[in-house]
Amino acid sequence: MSANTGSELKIVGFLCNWCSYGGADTAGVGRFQQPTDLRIIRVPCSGRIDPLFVLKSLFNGADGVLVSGCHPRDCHYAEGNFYARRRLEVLKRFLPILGIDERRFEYTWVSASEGQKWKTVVQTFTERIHELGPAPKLDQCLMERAQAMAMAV
Amino acid sequence: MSSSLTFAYYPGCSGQGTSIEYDKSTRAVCKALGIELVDIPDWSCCGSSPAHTVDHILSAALSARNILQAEDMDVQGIITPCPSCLTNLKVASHRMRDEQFKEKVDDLLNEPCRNDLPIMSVLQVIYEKLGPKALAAKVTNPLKGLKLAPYYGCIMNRPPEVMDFDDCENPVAMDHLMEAVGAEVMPFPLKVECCGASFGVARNDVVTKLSGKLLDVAADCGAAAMVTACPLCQMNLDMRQDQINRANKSSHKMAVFYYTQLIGKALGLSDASLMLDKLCVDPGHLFREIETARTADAV
Amino acid sequence: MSNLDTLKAKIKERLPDLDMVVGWEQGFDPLRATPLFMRTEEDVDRLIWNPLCVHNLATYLPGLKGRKVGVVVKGCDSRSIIELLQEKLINRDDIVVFSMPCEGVVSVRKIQNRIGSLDYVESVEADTGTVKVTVDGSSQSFGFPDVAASKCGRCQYHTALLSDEFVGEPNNEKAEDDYSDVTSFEARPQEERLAFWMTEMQRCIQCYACRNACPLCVCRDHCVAQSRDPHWMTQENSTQNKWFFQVIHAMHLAGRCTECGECERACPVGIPLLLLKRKLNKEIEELFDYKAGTLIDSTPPLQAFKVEEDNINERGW
Amino acid sequence: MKIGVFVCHCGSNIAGTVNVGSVAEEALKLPSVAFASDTMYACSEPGQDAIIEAIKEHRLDGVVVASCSPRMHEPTFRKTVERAGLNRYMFEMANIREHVSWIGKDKDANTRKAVDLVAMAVAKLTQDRELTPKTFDINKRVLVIGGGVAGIQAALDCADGGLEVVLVEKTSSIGGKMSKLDKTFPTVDCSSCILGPKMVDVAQHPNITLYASSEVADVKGYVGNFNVSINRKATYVDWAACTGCGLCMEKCPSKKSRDVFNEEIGTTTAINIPFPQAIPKKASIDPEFCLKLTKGKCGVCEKVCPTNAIRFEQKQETAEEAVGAIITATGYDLFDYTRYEEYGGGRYADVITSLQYERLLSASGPTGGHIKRPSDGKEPKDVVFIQCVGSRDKSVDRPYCSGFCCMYTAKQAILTKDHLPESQSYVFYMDIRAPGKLYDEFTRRAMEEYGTKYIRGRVAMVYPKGDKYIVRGADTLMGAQVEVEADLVVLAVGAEAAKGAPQLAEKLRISYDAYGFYMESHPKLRPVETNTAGVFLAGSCQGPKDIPTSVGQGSAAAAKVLALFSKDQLESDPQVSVVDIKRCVGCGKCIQTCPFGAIEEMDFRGMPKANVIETICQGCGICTSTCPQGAIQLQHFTDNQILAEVNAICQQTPAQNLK
Amino acid sequence: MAVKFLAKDNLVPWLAELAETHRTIVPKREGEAVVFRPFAKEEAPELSARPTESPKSAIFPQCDTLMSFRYTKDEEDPGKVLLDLREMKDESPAVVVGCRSCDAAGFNTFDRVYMTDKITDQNYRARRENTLFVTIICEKPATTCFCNWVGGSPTDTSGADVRMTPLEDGWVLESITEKGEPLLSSTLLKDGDDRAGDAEKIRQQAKERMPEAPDLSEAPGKVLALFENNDFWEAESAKCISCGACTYLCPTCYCFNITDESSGMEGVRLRTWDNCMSHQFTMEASGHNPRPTKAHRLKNRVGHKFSYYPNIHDGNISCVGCGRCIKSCPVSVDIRSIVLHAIAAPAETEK
Repeated sequence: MSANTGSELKIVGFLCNWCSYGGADTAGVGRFQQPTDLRIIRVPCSGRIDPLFVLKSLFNGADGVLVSGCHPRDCHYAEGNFYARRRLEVLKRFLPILGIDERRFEYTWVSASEGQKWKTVVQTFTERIHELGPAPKLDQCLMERAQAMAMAV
Repeated sequence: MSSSLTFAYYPGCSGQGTSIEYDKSTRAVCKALGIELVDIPDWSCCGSSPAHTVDHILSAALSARNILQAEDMDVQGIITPCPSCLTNLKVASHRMRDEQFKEKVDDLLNEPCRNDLPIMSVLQVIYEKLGPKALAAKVTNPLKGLKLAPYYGCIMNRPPEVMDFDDCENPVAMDHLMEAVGAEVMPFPLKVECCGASFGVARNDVVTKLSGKLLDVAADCGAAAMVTACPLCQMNLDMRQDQINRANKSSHKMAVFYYTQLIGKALGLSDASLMLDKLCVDPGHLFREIETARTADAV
Repeated sequence: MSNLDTLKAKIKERLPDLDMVVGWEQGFDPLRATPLFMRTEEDVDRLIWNPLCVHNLATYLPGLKGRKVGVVVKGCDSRSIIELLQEKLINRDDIVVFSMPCEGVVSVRKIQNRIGSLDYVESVEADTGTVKVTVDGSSQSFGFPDVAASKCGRCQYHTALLSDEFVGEPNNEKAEDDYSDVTSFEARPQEERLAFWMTEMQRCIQCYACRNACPLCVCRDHCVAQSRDPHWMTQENSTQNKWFFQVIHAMHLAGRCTECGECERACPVGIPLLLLKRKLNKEIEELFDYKAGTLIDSTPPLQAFKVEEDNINERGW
Repeated sequence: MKIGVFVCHCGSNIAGTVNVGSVAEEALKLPSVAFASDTMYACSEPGQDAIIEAIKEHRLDGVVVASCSPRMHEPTFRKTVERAGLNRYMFEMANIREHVSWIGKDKDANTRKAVDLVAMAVAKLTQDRELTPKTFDINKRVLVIGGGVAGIQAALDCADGGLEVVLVEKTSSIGGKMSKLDKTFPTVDCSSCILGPKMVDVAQHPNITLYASSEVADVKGYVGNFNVSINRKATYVDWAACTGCGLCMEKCPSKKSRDVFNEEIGTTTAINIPFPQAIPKKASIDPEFCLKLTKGKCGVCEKVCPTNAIRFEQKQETAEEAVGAIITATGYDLFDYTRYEEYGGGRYADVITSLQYERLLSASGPTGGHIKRPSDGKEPKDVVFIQCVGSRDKSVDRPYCSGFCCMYTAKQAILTKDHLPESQSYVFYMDIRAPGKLYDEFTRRAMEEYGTKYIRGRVAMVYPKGDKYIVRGADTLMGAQVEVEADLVVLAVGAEAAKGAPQLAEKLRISYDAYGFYMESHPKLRPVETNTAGVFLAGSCQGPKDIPTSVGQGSAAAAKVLALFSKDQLESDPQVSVVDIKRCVGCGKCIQTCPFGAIEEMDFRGMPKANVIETICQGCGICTSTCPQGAIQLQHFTDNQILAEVNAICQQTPAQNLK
Repeated sequence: MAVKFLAKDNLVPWLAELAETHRTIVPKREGEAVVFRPFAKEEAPELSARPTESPKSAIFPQCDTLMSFRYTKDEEDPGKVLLDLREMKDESPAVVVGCRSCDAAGFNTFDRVYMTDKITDQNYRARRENTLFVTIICEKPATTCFCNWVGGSPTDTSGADVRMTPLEDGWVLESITEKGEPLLSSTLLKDGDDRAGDAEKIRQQAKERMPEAPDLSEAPGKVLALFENNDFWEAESAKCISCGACTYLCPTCYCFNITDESSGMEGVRLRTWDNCMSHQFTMEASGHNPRPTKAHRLKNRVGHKFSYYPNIHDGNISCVGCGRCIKSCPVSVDIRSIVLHAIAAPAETEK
C-alpha cells in the first residue's frame, strides 16, 4: 500500500466489537486492501475505552492511536458511544498541552456494514501518521534532549 | 463590495454575431432589473466545443484566463447568457478544484487563478438573486395569453454536479420567470432534449429531425411560441425552421424567443432594444393579440 | 467585634453538636499557617483567618465521612464541597460550613522566589494590600497581587457558594479568567512542551502529596498508582512513569477539578501541576459550558452526555 | 501458565499471504506459550480434535487460535476448549484473516502483523480468568413487530408452538404489502386468497394479541426479559364495540380522504375500513379529513353506528408488554418514483407505480379489477413497464437490486394480456433476474406466450404526445434509440428501507446498513439473528425479499425463538462487571453511567458500595472506564487484560530503561 | 588530617576534576527546588540554599534495580522455562559534594540496619563503601532546623569524609576520614592552614546560633508509653494527609518495597522507596491492615524514629533534625511538636 513506502509504524486501534470491529471484518471480507501498521484491540464498546488506554499507548511508544465505535445513536449498549464521544473529544483536546501531537490520536464512527469506510479510515489515518513520522519516545534520549533544550531556553 | 447585484459579464462570441439580440436584450433586461453587468476586460474565446475535445488543460486555461480577468473586479461573480460558455467556465472552475490540475492550468496563465468567484448563468441570477416575485412586481405589460413552450436545451443544467442549478431532467426556472411575466407555460416535455446542436452544418438531417420534433411537440402542447436560453438552440429552431418544414413536410410558424426578449417586452422595453426584428419567424402577431386582448379586458 | 471574633463565636455556638471544626492556626513559622482541628473552645481561640490560610480544608471531609464536621472555607474551597456533595462523597447533613469573604491568599512559593529562602522568616504582616516579610532583621514589602496565589488573581468566588454560617459582607466581584497561562504555554513549540514536562517530572519523588492534598482524589488508599490490579503503572521511577501518573490524575479530575491548586501547592519540588487541570477545565468549559463545583445538582460532564452534543462535531472521514 | 497457539491456514485464505509456519514459530517464543503449531482448518473436525489433543498432551491452561474473526468462530472454539476440559473463557483469538491476510498482499508485513496479533492474544490470555455463567428465568412471550406476511408467519408459527405472541402493526390492518397485490408470481394465484386465511388465523389464534394502529415506542431490558411500550394510536373508534359493518363508510360525507391502501389511486371516506378482508376489520377515522375533527361539525358516523363505537375524544394510549424475544418484520417501503424527473412520475397521470398498477388489476381495487388509465378512465392498449426505477442506480443512492421487480413486472405483463387481450406490453429492462424455482420459466412465458416485448435498455425520457406518451430509450441490443408510444407507463419501483427503520433499530439496539436495512448477525450463517441477543429479523426489513423468502424467514425467526425458549432459564453471559469491594469507595459514578440500571448501591459493613446485578449487566464496560480507582472491572475485558494487549505491542520494558 | 583552601573560582574546576574519577553528585537548582544531580560541566552547584531533597538516593536510589532476569525456553520442551538472573551492583566510586552535615549523618542510621554483623545488604554496601561525602557546614539554622536536639550540630562530621566551611572568598576543606584525604590532593587546592582559624571562628558562630535544644532523653520511653493512646495519635495526625513527602525527603527513612516488573520474556526486580504513611505499606495479602488509619501510621513514623529505633540501636535517634519533613509538609505537620507533646503527655493510667 502506498502508505507503507517507509517502514511500518506502531498504530494501535481500539474498536468496539459490534460496529467497528465488524466494519473491519467487513472490509476484510470485501478484500479492501489496507496498510499493515494497525494493530487492533477489540473491546465490547467504545464506552469501555478509558482515555488512559490511549494515553498509555502513546506514552509507551505508539506512533498513533485510532479509536472507533458505533455511530452515535447506534450503540449496541444504547449509550456507550455517547460517553466515549465526550471522553475522546476531551482527550483529543488535552494532548497538545502534554506536547503530544493531537493528530496522533483520532476517533471515528464506523458501522459493521461500512467496510469501505473502514478502509478509508485506516488508509487516511495511517498516511497521516506516516506524514508525522515516528513519535518521540519518552526515554532517556528524550530526557537528554529535553535538558539540552531547557538549557537553551 | 459594490452594489448588491454587480457581476462580471462574459458575453461570448455568438452574442457578438448570430445572437446579438440575446446579448442586447440581456443587457437591456439586466439594466431594467437593477443587475449591473461589467464586461470582463479583454475577454477571450471560451474554447467552445472544439477545445475540450482536444485538450482539457488548454481548454480550461482558456476559461481560466477569463476567470482570472474577472478576479480583480469588484463583483459578486461571473455571469454569461450562453449555456455553452457557461459550461466551459464552470467545467474549468470545477476541474481546477483538483490542485494538480490547477497547477498545470496556472502554468499556462500569467498568474495563478484564485478560482473563488461563483460562476452563473444570467438566467440563474435573475431566478435566484431576483426571483419570480420581484420580477412580477416590475412587469408593466404582462404577456397575458401568450402560450409558451419553455426550451432549456441540453447543457444549461447538465452535468448536474458541475452546473448545480435547477433539476437536470425537468428544469423549471424559465417556466417560473415566464409565468411571472404573465405568459402561460405549456407542459412541454422536451425541455432538455437535444436540438441537434452544431450538426446543423455537417449533418443538417439530424437537426431537422431533432429540432423538428421539438417544434412538433411544442405545437402539440398548444404552444404559440417557444422560449429558449441558448443561442444555438434558438438558431436551430428559428433560423432553420424553413429547412425543418421542408424536410419534415411540416408547416410550423413558431416564433422562437430568447427569454430575455420576453421579459424585456413585459417590462415595457422597446422592441429595438430587444432586437425583436432579428428573429426569423416574425412574432408580431403574438404581441398584437396580447394587445388586443388587453384592450378588450380594459373595456 | 471583628469578623473573626464573630466567626469564632459562631463556631463555639455550633461546636457542641459537632465532632470537630476544621480551621487554621499559626504554624511553625510566621509565614506558615497549618490546619487546626477544633474540638474545644480553647482550640477555637487559636483560629486565624488571613492570607496565610492557604490550605483547602475540604480535603479532609471525605476522610471524615460519617462524622459531624464543621469546616471553615474560603470561597474557592466551597466549590470543592459542592463537588463532593454532587458526587455524594460527603453528606450534606453531616457538615456545617463556616465562611467569610476571602480577599485572597498568598503563594508561599512566590514569596520564596522573592526573598530567596524561607529558612529564616522572623515575622510576617500580611493583608490584602501588602505583605511584609522580615528575614534576618531586614524587612521586605510586596504588593499583595505580586505574591498572591495565581488562582486569586482570577477569582470569581470571593464569597463561598455554599455556607451555613457566613460572617461579613458578601463580595461578588468576579475577575476574568482568560486561561492565558494555558494558551501561552500551548503557543510554545510542541517539542518544547514535551521537554518541559519531561524536565519537570524528572524531579518528582512520587510522594503523591499532589494526590493526597487534592480534595477530589477520593480513591486515596486505592489509587491505581500503587495497584497491580489494575496495573496502570509500574513501580519504576522513570520520568515517563511518573508523568503518566500526573496524566491519570488530570484525566480523573476532568470535569471535576475546581482549581483549588492544592496539587501544585503541596508538591515539595514545585512542579506546576495545575496547568494540566486548567487545560482540561478550559476545554470542558468550551465543550460543555461547565464549571465544576458550582452547582450541587449537576453531573460532571464526563459522567453524562447529550444525544446531540452542542459543541462536538461528529467526526467523519 | 501453559498456552497453546494454533495458527490456521484457512486453506489458502490465510496461508496465501501470511507465512503461517513462521507465525507459529514466533509464537513459540512468546512467554507462557508451551505449544504452537499451524493447522490447515482449525475449525474443521480434525482441526478441533488436534486442539483438544494438544490441550491434553501438553496440559495447556489456555488456547489461542489465530484464524478468522472472533465474531465468526469464537463460539466454535470456546466449545472446543470446553470439550477438552478447559474453561471456555481461557481462550483468545487472533484475527489474522479479515484483519491481515485478506487486506494486504505483502507477505512479510502480514506475517509480522500476525505475529503481533498472536502476541497480543497470548498476553491477554495470561490475564484471563475462568468465568462461569449464571442462569436466569425468562419470559416466554414474543413480540412480533410488523404484520406483513413475514410477521404473520412468524406470529403464527410462534403461537402454534405454544408461545404467547404480541403482534404490533403500524397500520389499521395486518397484511402488509402482500395484501395489496392482485396475484403472485410465478403461480399467478390470488394474493388475498392465500394470505387471507393466514390473516384470519392471526385474528382467531388464542395465543396472539394483536395491536393494530400501534407502534413500538420503547424497548427496555434484555434477552428473556424485555419490557416494551406500545403506542396505540387514536382511531376515534372503540374497536371493542366496532363490528366492521361498514355503515359509517357508506354515510361518511367526507369522501376525499387519502386511500393509502389503494396507493392513492382514488380516494376514500374519512372513516374507513381499508379493505374488505382487513384484520382487524374495524373502522378508523382519518383525523385530517374528518369534518367533525377538523371543523367540529358532522358526526354522521356517530349517529349511524349501530354499536355506538365512535369516540371523537379518543387519545393515543400506551400499552406495556413484557416479552422474552422480539421478531422484527417491519418490511420495506417503495422508492419515491417522482425523483426520476425524466419519467414524469407525479406529473403525468398515466405514469404510475407498479403497486398502483396492482391495485388497478385487483378485483377489490378502486376500478374493480378493470385496467383503466387514471387520466381518462380509458383502457390502455400499449403498456410500457420501466424496470429498475430506484434499483441498481448509484445516482439516486440505490445501488442495490431490489430482487423482485423483474418477476412482478413479468407477472403484470402477463396479467395485462389476460385482462386486455388486445393490449401490447413492453418492458424496458437492464438484466432479467429470475433465479428462483420456476422463475425464469415464468419470465419466458411472459415473452413467449404473452408476447411481451422486452427491450434491454434504460429509458431516457417519457413525454406526452396527444393523449399518449412517448417512451424513449436505448435498445442496447439493437444499438439504436427506440421510441414506444404508450397509453400507460408502469414504473417498477424498487424497495427501500421502511420509513422509521433506523429509529426502531436504535430502540432495539440493532445495527442497520447505509440504506436503513437491518444488519443480520452473519450474512450467510446467521441470517435472521441480530447482534442483540433475543432480537430476530424476518422479511424485507433486512433487505428486499419476495414472498416465499419472507415467509421462510418468518418461520426461521419463529424457530429461533422457539429454540431460545426451549429452556426455562437462560445462561447469562459471565462477561459482566464485578466490583472489588475493597477498592470501591461508593461514589456511585458507575451507577450513574450504567445504561441498563444494572448497578445498585448496597450496604457493606455500613459503607455504601456498588453491586452489579449480573443478569441485567450487558457487559458494555462503561462503568469500568468510569471508575477512577478501577474497582469495577468488566470480566474478560479488565483493565489488565486490555493493558496486557497494549503492552504486548508497545512497551518500553523496564530492562530497556536501564542504561 | 589535611586542611586546604578552595578559592571560589576553583570550585567548578575542582568538581570537574573529581568528576573524572568519581560519579560526582552536587546540589542543583531545578525549577523551584534544589535537588541532587550528577555534576554537569561548567555548572556551579547550589551551595547556599538548603537542598529540597536529601542526598539519600546517592546510595539508596528511589528505584534501584536489584537484578534483571530473562526467561528462556527449553528447546526440547517449550513448556519448560529456564531463568537467567543478573545481579546489578553499583560499585563505581562516587562523591557527594555540598550536602549538609545532617544529610551525611543520615546514612549512619542506614548503616546500623543494612550493614550489621549478621546481615549486610550487598547493594547498599556496594554504594556506601564507594561513596564519599564532602559536607558543608550550616552557618545559620533555619526555622525548621533541630539537629542539636538529636545529637547533631551544624558542623557535625559524623557522616563526612571532608568538611567544607565557607569563607568570603572560598572554602576551607578539611579531611575528616582517611578516605577523604585523596579528594584534597588536587593542585587546585591551596594549603589551608592559614585559613583554619577563620573557619573555626565561623563554625563556632554557627553552633552558637543554634537555639537551645530540649532534652529528648525521655522521648523513647514516653513515645512508647503512648502506643495504646489512640486519641493522642488521632489528634496529632488529624491534619496529616498521608502523603509521602516527609519520608521521601527524609535522610534517614530507609524503608523499601520490592516489585518485579516484567515484559515479555524479560524483567527486573526493583527496590523502590516505600512510605509508612501510605495505606498500602502494611497492607497484608489477606486484606488485613494492622495500620488502617493515618493515626496508626503517623504513630509509627514518630515512634520508629524516636523510640523503637533508639531502643535497639544504643539510643541513637533515627532522625538528624534536617527539618525537611516540617518544611515540605503540605500541611506543616511538625514532628518536633509531636515529640514534645509526647514527652509532656501525662502518664497513662494502668488499664
